[in-house]
This record gives sequence, structure tokens and C-alpha cells, in this order.
Amino acid sequence: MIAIAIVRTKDLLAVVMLTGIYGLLSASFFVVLDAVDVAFTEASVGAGISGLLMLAAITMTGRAEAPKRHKPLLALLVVFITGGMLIYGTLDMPYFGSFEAPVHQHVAPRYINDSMQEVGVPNIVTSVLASYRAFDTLGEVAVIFTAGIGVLSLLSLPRRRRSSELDESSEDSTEKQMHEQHMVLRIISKILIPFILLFALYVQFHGDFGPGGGFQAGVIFAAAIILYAMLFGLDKARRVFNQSLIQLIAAIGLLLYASVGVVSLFNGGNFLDYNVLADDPLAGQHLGILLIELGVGCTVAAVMIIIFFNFAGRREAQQSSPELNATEQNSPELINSTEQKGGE
Amino acid sequence: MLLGLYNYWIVVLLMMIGFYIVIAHGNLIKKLVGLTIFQTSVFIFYISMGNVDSGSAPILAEGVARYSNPLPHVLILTAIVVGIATTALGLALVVRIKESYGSIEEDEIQIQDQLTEDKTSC
Amino acid sequence: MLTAATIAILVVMLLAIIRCVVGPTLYDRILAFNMFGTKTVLLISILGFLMGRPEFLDIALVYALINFISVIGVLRFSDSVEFKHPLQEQASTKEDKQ
Amino acid sequence: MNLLLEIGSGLCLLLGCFLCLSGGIGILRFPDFFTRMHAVGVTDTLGAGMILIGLMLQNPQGLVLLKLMMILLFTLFINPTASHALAKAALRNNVQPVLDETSNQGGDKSSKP
Repeated sequence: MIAIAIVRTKDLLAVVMLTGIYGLLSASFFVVLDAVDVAFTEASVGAGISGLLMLAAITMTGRAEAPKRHKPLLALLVVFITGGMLIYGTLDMPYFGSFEAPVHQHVAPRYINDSMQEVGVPNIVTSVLASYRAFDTLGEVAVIFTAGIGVLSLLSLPRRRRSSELDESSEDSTEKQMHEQHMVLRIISKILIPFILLFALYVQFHGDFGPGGGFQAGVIFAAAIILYAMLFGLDKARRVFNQSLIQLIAAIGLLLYASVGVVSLFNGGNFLDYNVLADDPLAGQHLGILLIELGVGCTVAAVMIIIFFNFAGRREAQQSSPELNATEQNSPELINSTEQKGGE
Repeated sequence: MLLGLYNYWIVVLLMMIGFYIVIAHGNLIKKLVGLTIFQTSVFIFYISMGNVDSGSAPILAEGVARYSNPLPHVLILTAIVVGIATTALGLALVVRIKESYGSIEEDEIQIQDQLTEDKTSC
Repeated sequence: MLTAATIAILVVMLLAIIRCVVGPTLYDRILAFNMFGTKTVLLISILGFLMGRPEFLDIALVYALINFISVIGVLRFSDSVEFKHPLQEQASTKEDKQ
Repeated sequence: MNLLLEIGSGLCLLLGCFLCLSGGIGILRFPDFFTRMHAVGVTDTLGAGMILIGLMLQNPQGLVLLKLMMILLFTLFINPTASHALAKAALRNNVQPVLDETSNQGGDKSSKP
């Protein structure tokens, strides 16, 4: 676990590799601690997507880190003091793994003992996530959606027309070149991608019984599409999943979630109370959880794809006009400031 | 007897590493990595609180008497995905900063800011 | 037997981490990363058997897939980085070798 | 029958562990990138396969077996592909194999996995 202590390398790419390993490690740690669902999520997110996004960002910003100018002494001091205080605080904590800890005394027993009768889903995590604490989860999904919008507004480019005109001629040659370079990879991933998509669906709908659920399935689904986009070119992937469609899917997922709640309101229950969705409360719960997980899956997958496409699109745009982009945006500012100075 | 707390110490150690990276490094991406580490330490903290001796994963099955606490798992599960979304947002901001300043080192950005401020004020 | 396998895999993981930290070139790091991923898949499946809850195999499956995707991703992105900063890469490898 | 399965799985696990360990030592001790990749690419796939087969023999029933088979299949697909891509990228970006005076070219090593 302490491998990460060596993250102080200068080379940012190495840092990203270490982050990936760190994600893998922490996921296995979660497995050891019996948190299957969490390990699942961490596996797909921490090791895969986050590393990719960081890489994409690094390719745009350059990988070398500048040497430090000020001394880290003060920072170290602060860190040590805070750490010392925190360790002092842990002395009052209940021992690791003890059953009598206050955390286990209040709501948890009810979830564990009654969820089978009340919700009828073997995976307690799913039942808590989608039924008991559904409103909370709705908020989380909304946050993810907002983040997607944020990335979209920060990184999306009004460059579609220009690039498509430019690329038409050069596309064929690059296509050929890429095909030769990645022959093996392409064939293998052509075999693999359907499996990955199938597996994502399995995770999505098997979440009631085993580890899994909307969040994980969404990420896996997005990973498959990212793989496609990386090997077959972004434009091709964009042709399959065009931007507005994905945005629509993201919104629909969130809306589906919220509308399940509203429907249950109309049927006379509370917001997101699925008992009233069908005649039999258990069937209603099943239906509600299924719909909600579907909504979560849609939103997460779509947002992840949006984020990746925007990063990659930005990167391609930068590469097609190498280094110009940064200076171009920099220079008007400089000119402005010099002009002002000259005027005064 | 104090060994019962070792998990929390690891958490504190990780947290402090992340914290140190965030405050001591100038590179913005490095800062985000530090933030991720900090985040993960919190996750581990929650999960280790939810763990129970001889407990099993919280999926109901025959012949299993004791389960770990499912509540922290739920909280952390969503937190991980939210965390990646916010990290992506942060990275997007970094990319934009790079584009408009030409650098992602904190000091250089500050110097540039100072320069433009000076120029506009005088 | 399972315990022995777990210990062996943990040792190998440690070795892979060392290579990843030391690794003079970027590709050494990616190699170590790939190896680490495979070992994690094995570790998780063995752990699942150790604890008697074979549901864990799902996670191992995810790992196998995600690992591949991230290795490919790293390779694709690293190509372009290498193009941009050939000098820096050489400098850093020299630094590491010393 | 049961004993036979047990012994078989034990042997497979042992072999897998041995292969993994040798791969781990290889990645640490070999002098340059391509030899390291040789060490890892070969032993990793076989070692993983062995361990998975050992696990399969341990619990030969139903869904578990199916999932293990899937994992095995994926590893068999993925590992060689990944090392192939890795070698290709490394070669394209001028990572030179360290050559002795006596040894032959490093080219065939990279094509092997």
C-alpha cells in the first residue's frame, strides 16, 4: 500500500503508471476487506479510466515537472503536525474489525436483517444504494451529470466543420497507416469489444444478485467504447456515437431516475418509494431498482464517453496544429498588454 | 494491543502523502494526483470502518452468518465515481489553463498573473 | 496450497512494483504495469477461493479487461508524447541510469 | 477421483507460482527492455493459465467454472497482444536492445511473444 510513497518522481508519465498500480492495489485491498462492490468500481475506475484521462491531459500539457523553487520544509511540518494529530485521534477509534464498533450498531443491522423481506434483493449494497438511499444516489448521479456538462463546456470545440474539411483528404492515408500499425490490436479488440459490452450488460442486470450495478456497468461500457475510439480513430467512434446522441442519453438516464421517483409519487407513495409501482411491493421494488440502475448506467456511461471524447478531440485538434494552439491563445494577450503599455 | 489500529495508521499515512503532494508540489497535474491519493485514503478509511472480523461480503447467501457493514460500501461506491468525474473536471481546467498560460506550474502562472495585473494597473 | 500461491503472487507483485519505480524507460514501466495487472487478476481469483465466495471472479474478469484497455491507452498516448519531447525523454533516461 | 483433482490442482498451482516467480525475478534482473519483456511475456501467460487451471480443478462446477474459463480465455488473448503492442511501440520509439558482441540480433526476441 505504501508503494505510492514514491510518487515523487519528476516524470509525470511515470506518476500516472504508479497511479494505475495504486488503483489496482487499493482495489485488491478492498477485496480483502470484503467490499466487493467497491472493489469492482475501483477496478474499473481507478485503474482504467482515471489513468487514461490523466494521460490525455498530460499529452496536452507536457510531461516534465519543473524543479521546486521553494523549500518544502514548511509543507512537511504542516503535514507532520496534521498526521500526528490524526494518529492521536485514531487512538480513540474502535479496533479494526471489532463487531461492537458504533458504526455497526444503528442502521446497518436493519439493512442486513430486513432488506431481504423489504426489498427482496440479495445484494445488500444494491438494495441500500437504489432503494433505501435512492435520493442520495440521485444526487450523486446529478453531480456526475454536472461534471460531464462542465467538461463539455470547458473542452468542447466548435471545430467540427473545419476539421472535417481538412481531414477528408488526409484521412485515407492516416487510416491506412494506422491499420498497418495496429493490425493485431485491432483484430483482437474486435473480438473483445462485444464481450466487454456483453459483460457490461451482465454487470448491469446481475447487480441485484452479485456485485455490480449501474455505476460499474456504465464505466465498463464506456471503457469498451473508449477502446474502440483509441484503436479505430476518434472520428469513426464519433460516427457511431455522435455527440448529441450521447448527451441525450446522459440526460435521459438522469431523467429516467427522477421520473421513477415522480411516478411513485403519483402512485401515492413517497418520492422514490417503489412499493407502489406494482401490486406486489417486492415486484415494485425490483422494477424500481432495475429502472434506476438503468438510469444510473446510462448517465455514467454517457458522461464518461463525453469526457473522454472531449479530451481526445481537444488533443487531436492540438496535434493537427502543433504548438500553435497554445501560443496563438497566448499572443493576443501579450500584444494587448504591450499595446497598453505603449499607449501609456 | 495497539496493533488493532494499524489500518487507520496506514490511512493517515496515505492521507498525509496526498496532502503533502497537494501543498508542496507546483505542478497542477501532480496536485490532482495528490488529491486522488487523499481521496483514496478516505475511501480506505470508510471501508475499514465497515469491515467486521470473520464477516463476509454483504451479499446474502446461504450459511453466512455475519456480513460487513454495507452502508460505507454504498457511500464509497458512489463517491468513487463522483471522484473520477470531478477529477476529469479538474483535468479539463488544467488543460484550459495550459492553453491560456502556456504552463501548468503554479509559480509561473502566478508570475504571469502578476505581470498582467501590473500592466493593467499602471 | 492456495495460501502459498497468494504469497508467491504477492512477492511477484512487489518485484513488479520495484521495476515500475526503477524502470529506466517508459516501456519498462508499462511492462511492469501489465504484469502487475495480470497478477492482480490471479490474486483476486485466488482470494475469492480462499474466502469461499467465488463471486469475486467478476472483479477479476473486469480487471483482465480493464488492464488491457489501459495498457493500450497508455501506448497510444505515449506515442504522441514521445514525439513531442524526444529530448526530455533522453535526458530523463540518462538521469535515471546514473 | 477427488484426491486426484486435489493433487492435480496443487501441481498446477505450484507450477504457476514457479513460473510467476521466475517471471518476477526476470523482470528485475535482466539487463534491457526486450529481454525483460521476453521474461514477462512468456512466463506471465503460462503462469496465469496454470494458476487458473489449478483453480478450475479445485471447484469444477457451474458458473464459477465458466467465469474462470472466460478469464483464462481473456488472458490468453490479451497478454500476448499487449506484449506485442508494447514491443512494437518500443521498437518504433528507438529503445535499443543491449547487444553483446557475440549475441545475435535482438529482432527475433521482439517478434516472439
